[in-house]
Amino acid sequence: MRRVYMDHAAGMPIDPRVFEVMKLYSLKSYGNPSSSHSFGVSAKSVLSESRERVASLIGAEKPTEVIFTSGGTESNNLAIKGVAYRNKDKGNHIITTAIEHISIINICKHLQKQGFQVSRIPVDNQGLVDPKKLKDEITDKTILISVMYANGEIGTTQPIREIGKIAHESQINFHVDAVAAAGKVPINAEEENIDLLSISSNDMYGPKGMGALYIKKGTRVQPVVQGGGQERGLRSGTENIPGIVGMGKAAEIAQEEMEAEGKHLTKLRDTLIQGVLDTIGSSHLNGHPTNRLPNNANLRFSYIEGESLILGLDMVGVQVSSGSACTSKTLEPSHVLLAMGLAHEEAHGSLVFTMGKQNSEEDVEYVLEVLPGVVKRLREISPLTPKEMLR
Amino acid sequence: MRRVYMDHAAGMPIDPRVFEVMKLYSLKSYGNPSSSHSFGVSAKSVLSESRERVASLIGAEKPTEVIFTSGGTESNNLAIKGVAYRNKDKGNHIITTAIEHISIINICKHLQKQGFQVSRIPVDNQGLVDPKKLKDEITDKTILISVMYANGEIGTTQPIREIGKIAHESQINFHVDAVAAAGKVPINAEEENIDLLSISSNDMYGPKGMGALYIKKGTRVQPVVQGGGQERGLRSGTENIPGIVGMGKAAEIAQEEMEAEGKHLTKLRDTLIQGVLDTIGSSHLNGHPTNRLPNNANLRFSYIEGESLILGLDMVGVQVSSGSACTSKTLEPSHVLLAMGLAHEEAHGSLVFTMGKQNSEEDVEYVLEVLPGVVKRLREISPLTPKEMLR
Amino acid sequence: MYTERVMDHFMNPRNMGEIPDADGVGTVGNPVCGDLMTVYIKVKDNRLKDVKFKTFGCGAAIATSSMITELAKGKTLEEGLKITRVDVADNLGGLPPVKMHCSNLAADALHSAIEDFKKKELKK
Amino acid sequence: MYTERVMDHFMNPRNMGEIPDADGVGTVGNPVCGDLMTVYIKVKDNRLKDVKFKTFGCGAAIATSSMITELAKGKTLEEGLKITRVDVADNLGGLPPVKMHCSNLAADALHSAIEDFKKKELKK
Ligand SMILES: Cc1ncc(COP(=O)(O)O)c(C=O)c1O
Ligand SMILES: Cc1ncc(COP(=O)(O)O)c(C=O)c1O
Repeated sequence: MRRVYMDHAAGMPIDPRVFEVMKLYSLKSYGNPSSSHSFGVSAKSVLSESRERVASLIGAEKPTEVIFTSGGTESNNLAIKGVAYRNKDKGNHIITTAIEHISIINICKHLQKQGFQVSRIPVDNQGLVDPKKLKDEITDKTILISVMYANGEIGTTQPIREIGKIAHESQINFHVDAVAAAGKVPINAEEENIDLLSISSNDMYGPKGMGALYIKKGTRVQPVVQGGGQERGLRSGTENIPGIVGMGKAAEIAQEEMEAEGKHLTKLRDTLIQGVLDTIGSSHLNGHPTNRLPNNANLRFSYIEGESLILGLDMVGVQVSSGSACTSKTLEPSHVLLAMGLAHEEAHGSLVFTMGKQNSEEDVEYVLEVLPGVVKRLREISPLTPKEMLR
Repeated sequence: MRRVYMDHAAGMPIDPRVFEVMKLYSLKSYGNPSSSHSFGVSAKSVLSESRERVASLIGAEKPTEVIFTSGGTESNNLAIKGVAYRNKDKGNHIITTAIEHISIINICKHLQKQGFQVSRIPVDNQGLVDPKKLKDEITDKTILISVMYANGEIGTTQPIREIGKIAHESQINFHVDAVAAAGKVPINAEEENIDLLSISSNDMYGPKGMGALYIKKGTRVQPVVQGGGQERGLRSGTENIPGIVGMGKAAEIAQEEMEAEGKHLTKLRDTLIQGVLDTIGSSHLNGHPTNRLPNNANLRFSYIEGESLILGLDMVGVQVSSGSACTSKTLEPSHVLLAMGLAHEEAHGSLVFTMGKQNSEEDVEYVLEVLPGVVKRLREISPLTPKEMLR
Repeated sequence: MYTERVMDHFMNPRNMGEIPDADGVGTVGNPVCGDLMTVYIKVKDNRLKDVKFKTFGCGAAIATSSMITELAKGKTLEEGLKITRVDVADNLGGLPPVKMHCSNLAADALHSAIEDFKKKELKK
Repeated sequence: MYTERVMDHFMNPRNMGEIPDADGVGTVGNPVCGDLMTVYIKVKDNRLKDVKFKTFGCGAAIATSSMITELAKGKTLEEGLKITRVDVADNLGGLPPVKMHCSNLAADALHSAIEDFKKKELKK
């Protein structure tokens, strides 16, 4: 049976070139950058090389603006809680959106229990935030605006540059969760007026358990993890050198190959979307048709439920998702789809295809070959399917 | 030139057997345990296998008592802040010791700023905590006792079982920082009355950027990192499956080989210590002679300074440390040695040898061959060296 | 996540479909929650002569629906009412905990169909 | 961490030793802080005819001590007083920031030795 993995938002392979450099620093060059001897010196030097590579990918002015963390979630924690606690003398109001990743949602809920106020900007039916609405929420107590670069589930990318301008004019810290976007679309933190930017390594074919937070020079942030003072005191703990080197290499490759890969993926994505809409009745695209990640297709099939679709496809070798992997265990439909105005049953019937660089046109063809049958079978089982459709 | 790495407390190679299993989960089996499809299912199953292996190494009753983190520092943060914040309705007093790792020190300082009270138990001149002194500090506001299992710098191991009994009798949460001890000496969290136990993966030849916190069933802990609710809500963020599998494998190997390796290392350690004390005048052993980690020799050389010793040894191929790698950048002498009553200049003149399983008797011989010359040369340069000694 | 038996019933559901002239029909769940099941029964001599289902929902919802039809078929009404959620899960070799509560509605749907039949009988 | 020049001066310190009949001696630092340097000078015709050192301290402390003796030797006293910490660091190809402040005491020790010489001269 053919295997077609299209759940890259949930987990990605490490690029073999990345794994190769990690090998050296795992088995042979295992020094601690804080050590004074030659092993330490060489660890320190690859640490700063990797920092430069990540800085370059996201358009940071200085490599020291990049702080390595253990992943996207930790970066978001450091950004949101770090700014909130450190600037609470200035205000207690945070503006974010209705479609953020569960980590941002839960961090904000945690802060609300401690007296912070959180405004959540709604999105339109394609998942877009309206910068004007966001601007209207700003008060003299607002200390942070947090908007994701792209949503990994519906694929919609936001008008970050415009929002950055608004934040900049009001002198409010602007955080961008770019976990789903970094390495896939060009980002320039400096030009887009971003003060803090979260990224994750595995989302660009780097090792898991690694992330980074860009913190623009001058931004006041309090650490979330106290300890030995590594990463300029903002993230303590012995540096994960193999992970950092891997993330650096992944950033370098992403920067070099982004354009070509973006074209490749966009083509696959659009073939898949068009093919599904053409061949399967009562199917719909969720999210914005063009302002979307090159690798994301979020499709909705009326009358049937997402998890059974996932299982059905898995049985024929196709791996996809029904939304954020993190939230899938709660059985709740996606808060993102609901925020876009979808009914609960519509949200339940959505499938997320996230493609990767190993996917080919043949993969898309295969999906288009097997998907109609899986949908048809489940529609036959469903009591909601209109009789006419089954004939 | 021969290369003799004896700074394993700062950084260790990954065991090649560990690296091999990580390879599979990095390149081929890269699913997310939260995904419903077959890739997710297999990730979920190795996640729980690894949890069992770690639980077995530290004598946890149930695998679910093990929470994976990004390292020792994060485990310590989750343990100390997690217990403090979650139990502040019960009290605000924490008891710890004068020789804890810098992460515990800085976490406690952070809590002190927020109104927590911290008592730091002194140690004797061999680095031992007196359980009676600890007991005397307990008040009805005490919510946490935190004592390290072993100190990675001076090697001294503590009477954990006895302290556990005291904590248990007073129904106070007992946290043990076992980062330097796990995998080297047998630990049984259940029997030793430990409620929380921090361990780190690299300190037992597992991948860097991985750690775990044992949280005994029923212990109330608040998360430090909010997000998607992984690790029973206590540590959010996509699970680092290659790291977790690697740590599980490392725990398995450590458990199997601990006894043999302990014997091997103890022999090397004692040969090194005896050899140095016999051949180099005005040299001394820091820490306890027998209650000490099998791989640790902390030696003091009067009249000269540690960093120049490190450099001098590095030039002849030997890598060692002058104390905790984390603190070495501050140029402060080790707080641990000072707590044992050493004078500043004595603390400055100490060297830490931490051996690993790749070290051989020949390595020790080589160190004993080159060390006297390096010490002699630096003593010649030093204005503190008594004239008689140079003849 | 799912046992082989669950996957088997999901892939090859038994007794799937409607019974146009059913003697009792029971529907539980709600598409809003992601699970909706309808069980149709045909009764003869106090026995469940035929049992069929239609289900909108996750893999567990489909598999438990299929399983309940197998378990119920040929049983007396009283026996049918005694089939529990736990019986259904056990016969499938177990269900993930999160699914035990949310998607294991098939027994309820069967009970509801039997009650429906009884109500109709009373009215006759 | 250190430049090659630093390592060279650390491994092969120039002018290491005491001058038993020194014309001036300057000591800075404190073993408690981990760094102690003594610079000895021999003066003739207002020039630093000989400069030697002894140092307890880290690699940077030893290298900067060695460098100062090279820089100072043959200079006039006035020129010697003008040699700064930055000159020492520059001639070593730079020092890690943390070492710039703590272990770069050699210039101070030289200045102190020259002042010592001047004081003694006045007393004569
Ligand atoms: C937009 C976004 N932010 C944050 C995260 C969390 O990243 P991680 O789970 O790697 O910590 C994700 C994960 O998929 C994401 O899509
Ligand atoms: C006793 C002890 N605790 C905690 C730590 C911190 O571990 P990490 O730096 O891996 O986070 C160390 C590190 O060496 C240690 O020795």
